[in-house]
Amino acid sequence: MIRIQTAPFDPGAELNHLAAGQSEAGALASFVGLVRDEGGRLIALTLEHYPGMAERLLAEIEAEAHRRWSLDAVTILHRVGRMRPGEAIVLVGVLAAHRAEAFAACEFVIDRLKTGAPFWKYEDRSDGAGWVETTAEDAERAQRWE
Amino acid sequence: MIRIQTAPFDPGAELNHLAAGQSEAGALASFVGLVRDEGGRLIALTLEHYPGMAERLLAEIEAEAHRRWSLDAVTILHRVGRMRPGEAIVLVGVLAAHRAEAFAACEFVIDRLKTGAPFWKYEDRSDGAGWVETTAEDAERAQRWE
Amino acid sequence: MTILYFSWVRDRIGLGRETAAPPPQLATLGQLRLWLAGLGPGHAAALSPGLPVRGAVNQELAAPDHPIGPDDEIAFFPLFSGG
Amino acid sequence: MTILYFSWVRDRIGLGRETAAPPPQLATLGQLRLWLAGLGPGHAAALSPGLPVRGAVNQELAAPDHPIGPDDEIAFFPLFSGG
Repeated sequence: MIRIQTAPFDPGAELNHLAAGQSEAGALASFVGLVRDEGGRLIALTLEHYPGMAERLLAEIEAEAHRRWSLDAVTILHRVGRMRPGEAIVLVGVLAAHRAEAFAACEFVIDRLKTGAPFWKYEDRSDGAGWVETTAEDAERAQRWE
Repeated sequence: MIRIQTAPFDPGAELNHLAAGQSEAGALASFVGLVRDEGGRLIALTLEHYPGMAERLLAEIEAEAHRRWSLDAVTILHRVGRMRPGEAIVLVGVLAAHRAEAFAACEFVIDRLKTGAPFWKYEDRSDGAGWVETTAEDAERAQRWE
Repeated sequence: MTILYFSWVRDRIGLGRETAAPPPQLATLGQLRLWLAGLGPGHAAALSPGLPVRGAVNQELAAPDHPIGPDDEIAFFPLFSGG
Repeated sequence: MTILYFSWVRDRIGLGRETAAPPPQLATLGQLRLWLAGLGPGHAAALSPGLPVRGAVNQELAAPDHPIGPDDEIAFFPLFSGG
């Protein structure tokens, strides 16, 4: 399940929903990305995306995860628009029979998503504002899966 | 936070609680272990533990995770007693500034917990009942961290 | 031809979307980018060679030698930084 | 001396807890296990040498040569299978 939305979402409720009704799955691995307050300097984070292309690239990442591992279900939820410290930006949940696949697929999806889907972060900080650059660490983590 | 309890727990609510109010943490990685129905053959799973020793060994695993990685908070929740397919057995949630630490620590805790804390699973199945043996895969995964 | 801009590419150009009628001899995404960069100072600040800008044709990431046509949806944007 | 049993060790013995007064010359966890295994068929089926049983002294995992005393809490159980 892929969803991009402006409204805040409830990560726990989304994960419970993912876990419900899949009685063969023993393992749910998940990642939630939260807005950090950067030592109190971050006022707001704005996520921009390319509508259409973003949904399609997330669906491709999800499909690739299903090709690489045996998974029962995957949820990718990405919020866009302006958000405050502590709010959830992104959620990746992977349900599988066993935890090795669930963890690997969850890391794969978030690593790919960070550098492989058309989203851009803009920080509004008390010490300035600007677009966030892709980090070297994110680029390296994405390359692990090539 | 370590908790062992007989009552069912709500994984999503526990993760939301972990994420709340830690404004420096950008990454929440989690694992939820669910009772598999084993193709409809599992009637119930019963988890037994050694009270006192179980809490202490979970606390040691949590402390070791904090020594190995820079983490904001860790939640380990283990249910004991009789449970049905689909219910949550265990939850590990790790909150950290960045996802590499959060994922590594989450995998570490669940791998250690599976073979390093005094819990035992008993399966009541339509095709028989018995105590569950430690799997070779669990033993191997735990050894990765030695 | 519809052209979309995102993130600081859009900020520098001052537009998120424009319709352009480039000369018909422009056959590739890279040629289009160069032509757009010449439209004015905002376009130059966003799209000049050397700036870390990627392009898409019909919502697929595309290399500079990717062919383009008048009915394509083209987009230019920086490296992604989502999640 | 309090002795606790868990999982199939308890099932085979038929008790989760017992108080034992082993002969004072029993000085280690391994010696205690052997002595307990001789108490009857259930104890033998649970604790005989070769069975995959581990022990703890005062809630710490302990090797067979670990010393024991009359005030210790001893436990025997199979390999863990939680999570």
